[in-house]
Amino acid sequence: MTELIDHDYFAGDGDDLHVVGTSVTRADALGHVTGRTQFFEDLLLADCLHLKMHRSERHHALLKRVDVSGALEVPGVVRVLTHEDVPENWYTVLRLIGVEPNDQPVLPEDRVLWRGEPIVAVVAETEASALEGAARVEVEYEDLPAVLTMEEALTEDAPIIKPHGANCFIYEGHPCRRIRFGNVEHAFAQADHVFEWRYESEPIEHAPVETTGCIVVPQPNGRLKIHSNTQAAFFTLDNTALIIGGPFNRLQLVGGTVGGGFGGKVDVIVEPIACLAALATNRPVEYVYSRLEEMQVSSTRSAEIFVVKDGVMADGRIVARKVTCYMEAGAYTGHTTYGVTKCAAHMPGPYSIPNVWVDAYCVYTNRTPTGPMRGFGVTNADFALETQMDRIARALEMDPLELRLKNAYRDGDLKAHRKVAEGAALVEVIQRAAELTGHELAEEYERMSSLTHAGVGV
Amino acid sequence: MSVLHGRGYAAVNYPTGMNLGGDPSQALIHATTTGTFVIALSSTDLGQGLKTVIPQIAAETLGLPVEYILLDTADTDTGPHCMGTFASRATHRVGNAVIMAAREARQAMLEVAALELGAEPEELATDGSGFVFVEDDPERRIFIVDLALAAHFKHGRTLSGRGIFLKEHHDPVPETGEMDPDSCQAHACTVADVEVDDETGEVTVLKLFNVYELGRVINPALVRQQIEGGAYMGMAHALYETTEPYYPKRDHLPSNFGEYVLPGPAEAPEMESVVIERPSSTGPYGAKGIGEMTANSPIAAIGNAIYDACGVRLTTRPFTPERVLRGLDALKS
Amino acid sequence: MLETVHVPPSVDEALLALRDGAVLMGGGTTVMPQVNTMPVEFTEVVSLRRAGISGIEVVDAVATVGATTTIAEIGADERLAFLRPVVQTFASPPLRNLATIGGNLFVPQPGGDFGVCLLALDATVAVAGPAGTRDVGVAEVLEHGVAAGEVVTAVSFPVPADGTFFYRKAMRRRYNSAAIVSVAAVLVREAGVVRSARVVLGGAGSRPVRAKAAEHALVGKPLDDASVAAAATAALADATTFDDAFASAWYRSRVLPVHFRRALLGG
Amino acid sequence: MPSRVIELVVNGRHRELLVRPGMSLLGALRDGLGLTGAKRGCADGSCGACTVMLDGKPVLSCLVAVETVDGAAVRTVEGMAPDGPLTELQQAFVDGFATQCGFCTPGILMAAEALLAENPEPTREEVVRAISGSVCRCTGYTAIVDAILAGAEARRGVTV
Repeated sequence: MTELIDHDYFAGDGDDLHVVGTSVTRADALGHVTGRTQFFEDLLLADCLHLKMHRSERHHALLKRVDVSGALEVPGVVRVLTHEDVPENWYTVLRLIGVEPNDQPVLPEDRVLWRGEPIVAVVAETEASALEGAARVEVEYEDLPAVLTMEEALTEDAPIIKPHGANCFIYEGHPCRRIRFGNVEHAFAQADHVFEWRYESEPIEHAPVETTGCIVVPQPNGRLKIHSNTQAAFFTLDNTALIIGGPFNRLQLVGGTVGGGFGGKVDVIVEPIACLAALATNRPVEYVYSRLEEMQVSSTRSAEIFVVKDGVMADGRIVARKVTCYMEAGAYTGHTTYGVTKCAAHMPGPYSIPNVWVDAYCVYTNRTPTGPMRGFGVTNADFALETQMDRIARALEMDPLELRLKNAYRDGDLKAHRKVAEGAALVEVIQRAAELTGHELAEEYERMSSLTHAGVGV
Repeated sequence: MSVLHGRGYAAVNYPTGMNLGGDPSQALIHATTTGTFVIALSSTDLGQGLKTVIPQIAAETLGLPVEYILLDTADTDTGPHCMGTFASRATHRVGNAVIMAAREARQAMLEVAALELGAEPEELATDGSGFVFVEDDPERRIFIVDLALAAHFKHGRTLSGRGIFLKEHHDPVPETGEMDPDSCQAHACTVADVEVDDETGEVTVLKLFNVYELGRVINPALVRQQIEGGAYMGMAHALYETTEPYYPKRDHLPSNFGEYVLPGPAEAPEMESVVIERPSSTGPYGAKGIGEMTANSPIAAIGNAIYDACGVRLTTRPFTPERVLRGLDALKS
Repeated sequence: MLETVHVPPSVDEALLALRDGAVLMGGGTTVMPQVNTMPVEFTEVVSLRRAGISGIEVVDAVATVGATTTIAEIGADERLAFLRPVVQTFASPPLRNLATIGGNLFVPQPGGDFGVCLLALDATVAVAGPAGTRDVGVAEVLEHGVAAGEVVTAVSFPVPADGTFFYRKAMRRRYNSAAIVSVAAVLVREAGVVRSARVVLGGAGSRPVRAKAAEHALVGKPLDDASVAAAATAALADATTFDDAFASAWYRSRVLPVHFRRALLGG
Repeated sequence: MPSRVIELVVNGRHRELLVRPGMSLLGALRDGLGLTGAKRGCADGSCGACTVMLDGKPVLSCLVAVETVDGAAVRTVEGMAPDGPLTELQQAFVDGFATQCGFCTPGILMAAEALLAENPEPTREEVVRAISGSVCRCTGYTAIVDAILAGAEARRGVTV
């Protein structure tokens, strides 16, 4: 195991530290190897009820009739919940940071917008009864035209599936988040080469081994204690409180030991309805996703499309980068509008490019609502940008690392989002990677540093 | 049949903290009669290591061994607010909040020690051993347990502190996209060596070289876990993962870990990882966030390595054997 | 909803328990996922775990394997060492300690690895029912299953001579995955020339497929690049590949000849 | 729908528990006996987090109807270090930073324990094969395989 930290670069002042910088044994390792770490589902309650959902079988349809009588006849079924049981049925999780409108129902009222959308919650003594009950709910649909791709969603005559009248999120009157820096068209005209390529990425499931879930336990003092594997305790508590109504301090959320999150456990999707079920029955209620639900119902990383157009000089300097990107929100906004803005903020990648234009769309379709995943808004962007750099290097017959070093951003550079860069180190990680892999760099590139612009033919 | 070898590169940066800020975290800390400082949070550990890293930061600030720090987290009745664990923010935000709280607690600790040792707080020092001592006369010292008992029962002093870290939120300018998205940027360069079976399109990742710059490393072993665990996830993203194998058609959707094709233990590539430190101006002891970026650069590095090996340029992820083989067939025709 | 799990101590009692609508369970790898996660219609399950029909006998080079013998037990038996490549690419160790050879006959492709092998081995299936026992060719069971109320009690097959059994299962990862395509073959050669050939394909239909065209292309020729190439192409005619989460029909057909050759000639 | 009394010898202790029809061994261990070391990741045999030892063999306990193994001997992760000191294998996982979220750890330890019981000096490939039924989404497996090899070596070192 090679020594991890190379202290030759940026020799810091870390010598007088005692604990920071040392490989302290994981505080949770002992519990993990003895099987005694407490995950939310390891709370064993004798009289716990189980909640299962009856889910939509259609991509996009009106709900003509929802008949729960069959479910109520199943032995062990205690309660059934529909939208009528949800005090504040319409929400969007980022309303906590000012995003609107509240475009998502906890349980739908007149239509479903994606296959798998929860319609009726069935609460029963055992999982088997809840599953049976959920299967006995009868729903009569009237299909509506479904929009299943982003391209389709943005065409002129596409059916509009969102109440605000567009199949994309509106950013302060614009259909997309925008970056306008310099003049890309002018720069394209001056460039020796112009390359435009397209990249696509399909949805990815977080697939934590522990599925999303919670147990809500009514407390003697009338409050509700939510045992949850959420990644964000108060974010979940506040959103849940807004949905179920009543005083915020009625809720307590405990957890913090999560069997893998990767961004998939911050959707506040199981806690609200489980709280309502606990209030309705005055008994503990567990609502945990099956593996099938985690795979096809829980949020995924969004499908994304990038079109990257670069103006490049013969010597490899990139003078213009125009990026059009489409991130699929699926049926509801969720976190995607934030992810799109984060994607735009990331552009044009770790390079100083004087002219940058970005149009980043948050697109709605009749598909499983997407959510944040590790590298939210950036992972698929980096796939596009770093494949683009490889293609430029090939086209110019330039060394791929030297092309990146030539364009790498440095301290003091103005980024496209107008922030002055500081603490840059792209040059150094590339140089160190070249050293690690025996990759020869020309002398001028060896000497480059993030601290100065020496050696860059600006 | 031949196996083609290729190498690919990718270099990336990644922001620390929720985009555009507005994501505070708070920490409370107090000593008990056991001489141990308890940190109260509502932050979560998804396996990224918060429960280990945060006590290290508190121990460093207090000047105590980490064994004298306890972390009590994720109870919204007892732990102060935290925005949540995502956006590579926890070490940075919670770390800064804990430093602020620990500094206040340390000051109270030094003041009580000064009373016990008959000296001025400014004359006192710690060396991580658990003792507070007069810098010029180290024999005049008191151990943290005795100090805590004196504080509780003799001097009536609470050894506690409060901390919060907030990067103010600013909305982007709609017309230009001007915004202040991050507290600092981490960096990485990944080099991937792959093998392509030109008869089946199967790609094997032989080795991943992971070079990172993460500001100050708080715990090297945990940093390696995130770098190499993330690089593996990047390989999984690159070559295997899709919830819709026939996207955009919604057919044959995987329902479990059998059908959702993921690489297994046999697919773990050899890895060599190196970290360089350029301490950040905003992070706790210069730390930057790492959790979210480590799956990113491997994807393009692997895609570029496939091109280097067999000339097939893959622009749709995942790079399945079918896509590689269709590319090879197209090159041949 | 499930109401009763019978654990009969004998086949006869299992047959009695198998009345209206009871579902048979071998290792549980098919039934328990349904019981655990789905609303099930059946109300009774009959487990064969303790019905006394496991164990391996080899007499005069004919193996008889009890229906509830687990895949792991087969993998541990030296007398059936030729099946080890099949066992090692069959799911994972903790699952192999549960899955049974009898149960595997009913698993659709691209699962059912042992159905592919037993068809290549020209196995016979012993079936017990209310009207007594019968022996039937494995092809029949693979194609039509058994009648309601019947129980597979054993499978028997000639142990192939050294060097005559060939097996390859192409997967998306090296262990614990379903077949993209699989090839199982028993080829008897004399003086370097193939005298008889039984070749079966997995991932080439909802059930294991006898690759008769491929067999025909092999018989009478030495086992070399030329004959195997011809047989590989012929195998495509036998196959009806399909789309699923692991691979598309296009991809299965495209790589079938490659894995066919690698199964018979290595590489 | 009558429940039944089932007897199991779990981690060396004779236990009796009342089980509903079709209850899995995993459900019996967790809900019946409060042994929550074995985890439910999928309940369909695809994740390995519920692996325990049944009569000496590693099995996916979610796929075993507990009524069909009345009287069996079961070993769970809680039985590895019942009275405190960790086994070499567990210590190797701690020292080797082979855990992150910890949800897959119990199942992998059981699969590894089963391997070492039969093969005290496994090759890397044999370790990889032994845990090929367990999904880990955090670590990328290498630290886990290294820890199993280190645990095996330490155990051999002790007994030799």
